[in-house]
Amino acid sequence: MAELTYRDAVARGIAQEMERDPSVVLIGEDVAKAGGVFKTTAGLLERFGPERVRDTPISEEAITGMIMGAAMNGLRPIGELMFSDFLATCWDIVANQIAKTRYMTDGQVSLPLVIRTANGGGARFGGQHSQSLENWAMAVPGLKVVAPSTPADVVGLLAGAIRDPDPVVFFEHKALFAGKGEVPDGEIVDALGTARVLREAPDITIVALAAMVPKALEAAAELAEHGIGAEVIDLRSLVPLDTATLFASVSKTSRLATVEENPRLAGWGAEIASIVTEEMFWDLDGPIVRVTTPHIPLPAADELEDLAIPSVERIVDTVRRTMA
Amino acid sequence: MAELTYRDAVARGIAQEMERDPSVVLIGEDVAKAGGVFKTTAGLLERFGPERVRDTPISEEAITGMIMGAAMNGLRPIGELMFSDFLATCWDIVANQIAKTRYMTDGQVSLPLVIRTANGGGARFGGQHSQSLENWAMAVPGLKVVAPSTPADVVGLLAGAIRDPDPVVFFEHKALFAGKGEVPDGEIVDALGTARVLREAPDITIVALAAMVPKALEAAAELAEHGIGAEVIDLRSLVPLDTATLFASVSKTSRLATVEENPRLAGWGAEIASIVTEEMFWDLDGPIVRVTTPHIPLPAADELEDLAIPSVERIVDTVRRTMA
Amino acid sequence: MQQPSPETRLRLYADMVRARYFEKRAYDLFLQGLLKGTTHLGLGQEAVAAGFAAAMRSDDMTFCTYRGHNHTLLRGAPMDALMGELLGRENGICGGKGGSMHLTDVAKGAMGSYAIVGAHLPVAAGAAWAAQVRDTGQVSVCFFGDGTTNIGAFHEAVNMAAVWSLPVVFVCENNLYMEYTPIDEVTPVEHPAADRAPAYGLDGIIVDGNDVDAVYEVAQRVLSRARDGAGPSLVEAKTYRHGGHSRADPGKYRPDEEVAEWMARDPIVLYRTRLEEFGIQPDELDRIETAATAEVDEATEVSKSAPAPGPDTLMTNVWADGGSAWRN
Amino acid sequence: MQQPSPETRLRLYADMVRARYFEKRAYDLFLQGLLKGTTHLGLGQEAVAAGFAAAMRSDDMTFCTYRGHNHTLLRGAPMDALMGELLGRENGICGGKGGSMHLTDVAKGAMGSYAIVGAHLPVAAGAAWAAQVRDTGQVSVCFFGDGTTNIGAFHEAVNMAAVWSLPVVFVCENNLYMEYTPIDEVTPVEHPAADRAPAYGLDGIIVDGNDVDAVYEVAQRVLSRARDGAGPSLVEAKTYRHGGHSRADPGKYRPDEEVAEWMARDPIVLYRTRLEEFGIQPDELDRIETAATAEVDEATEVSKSAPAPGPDTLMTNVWADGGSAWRN
Ligand SMILES: Cc1ncc(C[n+]2csc(CCOP(=O)(O)OP(=O)(O)O)c2C)c(N)n1
Ligand SMILES: Cc1ncc(C[n+]2csc(CCOP(=O)(O)OP(=O)(O)O)c2C)c(N)n1
Ligand SMILES: [Mg+2]
Ligand SMILES: [Mg+2]
Repeated sequence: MAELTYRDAVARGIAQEMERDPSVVLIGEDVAKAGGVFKTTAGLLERFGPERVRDTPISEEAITGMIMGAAMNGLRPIGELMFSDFLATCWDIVANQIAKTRYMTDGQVSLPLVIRTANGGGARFGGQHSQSLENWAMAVPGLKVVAPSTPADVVGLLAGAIRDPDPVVFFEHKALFAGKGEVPDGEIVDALGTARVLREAPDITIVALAAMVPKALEAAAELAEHGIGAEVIDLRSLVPLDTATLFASVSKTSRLATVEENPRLAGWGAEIASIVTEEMFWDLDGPIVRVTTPHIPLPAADELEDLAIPSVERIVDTVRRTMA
Repeated sequence: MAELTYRDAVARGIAQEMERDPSVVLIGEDVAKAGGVFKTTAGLLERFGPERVRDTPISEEAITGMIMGAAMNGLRPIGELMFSDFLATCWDIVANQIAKTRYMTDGQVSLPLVIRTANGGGARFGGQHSQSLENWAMAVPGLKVVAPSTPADVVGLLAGAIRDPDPVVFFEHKALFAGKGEVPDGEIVDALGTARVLREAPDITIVALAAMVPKALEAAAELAEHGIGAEVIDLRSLVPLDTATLFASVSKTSRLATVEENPRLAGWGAEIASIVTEEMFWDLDGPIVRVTTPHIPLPAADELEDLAIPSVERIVDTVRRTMA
Repeated sequence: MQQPSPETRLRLYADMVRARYFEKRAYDLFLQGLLKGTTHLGLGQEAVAAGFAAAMRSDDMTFCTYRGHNHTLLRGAPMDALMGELLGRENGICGGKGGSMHLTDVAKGAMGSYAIVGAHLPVAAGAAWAAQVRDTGQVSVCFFGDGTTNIGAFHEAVNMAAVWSLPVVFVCENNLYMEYTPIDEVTPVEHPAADRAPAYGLDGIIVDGNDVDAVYEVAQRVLSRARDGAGPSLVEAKTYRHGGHSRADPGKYRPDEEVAEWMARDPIVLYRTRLEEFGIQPDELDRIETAATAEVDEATEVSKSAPAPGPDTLMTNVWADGGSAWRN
Repeated sequence: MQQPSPETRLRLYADMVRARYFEKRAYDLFLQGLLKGTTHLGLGQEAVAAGFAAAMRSDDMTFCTYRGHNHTLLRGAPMDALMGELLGRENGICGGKGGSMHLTDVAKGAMGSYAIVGAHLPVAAGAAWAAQVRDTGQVSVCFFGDGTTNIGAFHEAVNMAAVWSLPVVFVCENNLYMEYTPIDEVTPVEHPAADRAPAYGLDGIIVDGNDVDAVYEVAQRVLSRARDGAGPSLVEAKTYRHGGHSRADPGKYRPDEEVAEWMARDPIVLYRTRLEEFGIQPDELDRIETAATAEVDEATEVSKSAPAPGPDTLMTNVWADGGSAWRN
């Protein structure tokens, strides 16, 4: 058991899989010689060589298109998009090509690829480098969507994503990179589509993802002081979605709050709330509440950004209000 | 009062605004000499000349980027994207630039522009030319999202969109182009953010958009035969969203079904369901149900496509099941 | 490069004829309402597909567009399964899920027809990259139109292929039009592909796309170059479509003289004349045509009588497990 | 083209010095933790910004990148409001919503700094198109880096500008690196912008980006061309950044000799020498420097003592009505 940063866990996860499977390769801007702008791929070039770890031009359509083509021809490529905001610059390749190809060819083509990307706010980078875009990926049929909240999950879910025969968008959260956590020794592989109950309690279920998970846990601790027992679930992946764990929790608590960093409209919280409303309506003891970033672009100034992204305080307040 | 096709209503709406305001211009692939691949812009080149109606290369980033720049410098441009699927090829410009610029410049920049695009399925074009992508646009803060269901609404809402000082994505539905409807004479201008109650009834509210509106109306007629009174609301725009009309209806019916053509996960139906669950929970007499295209890419074969897109039958069945 | 052998000559002729007859039938079926949606024919452009297909190795990979029936067929995809796909039948090569714009036969190296302009160029480059990494000796060949040279993905893909020296051949079928707009109205250079080649450190290669021998010769050359590790090529083949852009478009935006001039250079007619000059007997060529008609008739019959795809197939093959479940 | 007048010479010098001192201060504030997030400095590249700004008309429009402090300042944006924006203060030019990568001052023709590579090229073309349609005589000038020439939007924008003969000038500041990767490792031509110009029917123009007179001369030429209706230009200015790509990056991936060589060609030092050769008195130049220091000190003080943006501003200016409501 070693303590690792979330950042280092990325390189560890990739290395574990590159070691095991020679068809795993990695490309992206500054991923090789520089070890990534977030240093998440440090050491991989040295360890696996320039044929398997390769710097690209600034060409996101080429990066994603090339990993698609490579996946069609025997590789299991990983493509890095430096910031998740840049998904927009290659959204056609991601949403219209990669996501749809297996279905449109009726199963002839497999695309075992992973798009890794730095997601989320809190770094004062302003509106074009801070977005949480997991809901974009969730809205596209044919993409799996993973977003780990701890270093151990980074390793396990990254391995799960790389081994998955389907395309996965893997969101690494910028605000978590520097955080540390215990990571078991040896090979770690996690199944996609398994949520984790991080805190058990009887009164309300809080579901969260990535950087919202530690906030949800903190909020739950505060809520306990107010006599509210909040169960916290880390979804870990949006597609596949572990509704079994979600339903089990809500059938116990009869209440649900979602905490998401993406902007409000048509976010993943809405999907979860709708599923529960449709399928567990009669189990609910009160409205489902969503804590989200408001439906605005993200501001750069620290005071404003902190106001925009869901805070522990906002989670606590929202839950207390709905339980009142 | 004249009878017009939905297709002709597009040209009529654009012409009405170009006549009134010399700063209104139109660009896109084959929009000028050919009058548009769907013939929605026929006659405009002849009437307004090559400086105001102009053919472009196949360069969606340039088309959307250019209308953004033009809007910053005194024009009110309309850009056509031939199919809404091509939003993905310029999503960075649309979602990261156009949507965010006013906020990020703290109001210095106004972008009075319209992106018109042919949306939706039913034409057997296959997965890359048939998508309903209104939920993509709804998920991006800073975009207004409009999708008319009748020729009269095409004219009125298009005028409303062109006059709007904010960027609007205007979804024209391919399956409606050939349909006809009465269009009042003279200038028509509709306010964005005004839903329309098309059918009043006491038992359940059905909200729909674009090509789903006629289906919802047909379903409501059938439901009446089964003794269920379904109120039908045409949302007409997703942003701004007319929650007042929605809430008034649900507070009467206490039941809600959404009918959307976009794929299931994180669609606009989820947003509406979540809003109502959160704010009207105690008014609801039962679960909110969503009728959607399943979370799959769209197939080309007619039998399969018809199965995928919500049908009158599926709406009727879903509503009957939830009312049972 | 070798001149085509007599056998290759007959194959080139047969391939062009098979493609021509197949697409003519597709057009008829469209007019009869049996082919739904849309269809983009390569009538008149067969020499490009035939010349390259004949020069390719069986494990080479073809990437093409919605106007890709010729390419997919001539790589060896079964005609009946292609026809079935056009008609949206169960026997379709993609089970009816793809449609006319999306023909794929991975087993034959036909790696897909892409309907969004430009997207398949980086994909083709990626397949070539895998060939390079895995050292398979395969070449990836990517066909697209003149209009495609103005979209960003073209630029990114050709640049990346050049920098990484990938075994990929980009083939621009310049048929003078992007849909209804003449390419020269939206492009500031005369040769939309060839004049851009130097921007990527490549030679501009232009070939008469209606002369199948010329295409075959260029194809051999650029394929060898790629296979030898000397990197990508960008080829511009000048050609013309006999009909409109898609569906029932009569192509009226094209000047009559231009159409007449190109119709007079029909690649099949030209090649038949040349083969006869080479001493091949007319009746041998007639037999090829008769066989092609029979093949098309058969494919049509099989497909017309095939059932629609079963409703259960709607929800299959979204994921590798064969299903479409996004939740447990 | 004229040689710069004596007044222009002094302006060019003052502009470079002001930009230099402003950015040095920004760097200090970053190290002190007062400038949050990130910042991309144009230290060493000031001659490009100064040369163009001096040649532009006040209603011309500048589009630049995250490395755009110099450009925005030299079009006339108030230094205190720029500093306030970097520090995320209420007095910021964008109220703290933009940050270091997003400086805009529309009143001065600084039409924004764009942080996603390539996106602003079509936007700049669009502003030029409006100038063409409205016949305003404005020119749109768009600055970007060498790395940007490999993204699709570059290709689409330059092509479109050429086809429509738009009054736009594309200026590539080739500082030899895209972040940490040398441009020549990811580009198959020597001059990433100039060697691509012929692909759009344009001349490849290369200028010494560390020689402000040379930049000013080229700027006058291409601006006139655009204003005369002769269409766009693509200029490649060779230059170098003194520091790393962003934040505290020490730029260690650059060979020492390369850094030394370029440091010896500091555009400000070079220009001071030239001006002294032209007979301008050193103390006149010293006074310019002193004034710049005072301006920077003042801007820093004003901004450091400005309050944070009020919490209510979080929800303003999403829409033209000043608010952010998406529902009634
Ligand atoms: C990104 C994108 N934009 C627009 C279209 C619509 N469209 C389909 S084919 C076509 C013309 C393509 O012209 P070209 O590349 O010359 O190929 P051709 O059809 O002539 O073979 C257009 C504009 C598309 N499919 N994708
Ligand atoms: C589409 C996109 N990809 C990647 C990035 C990350 N990024 C920011 S600056 C940069 C390098 C840009 O290099 P260049 O164009 O030479 O400009 P310079 O920074 O040298 O001024 C990169 C890769 C980005 N902002 N946008
Ligand atoms: Mg063409
Ligand atoms: Mg650079």
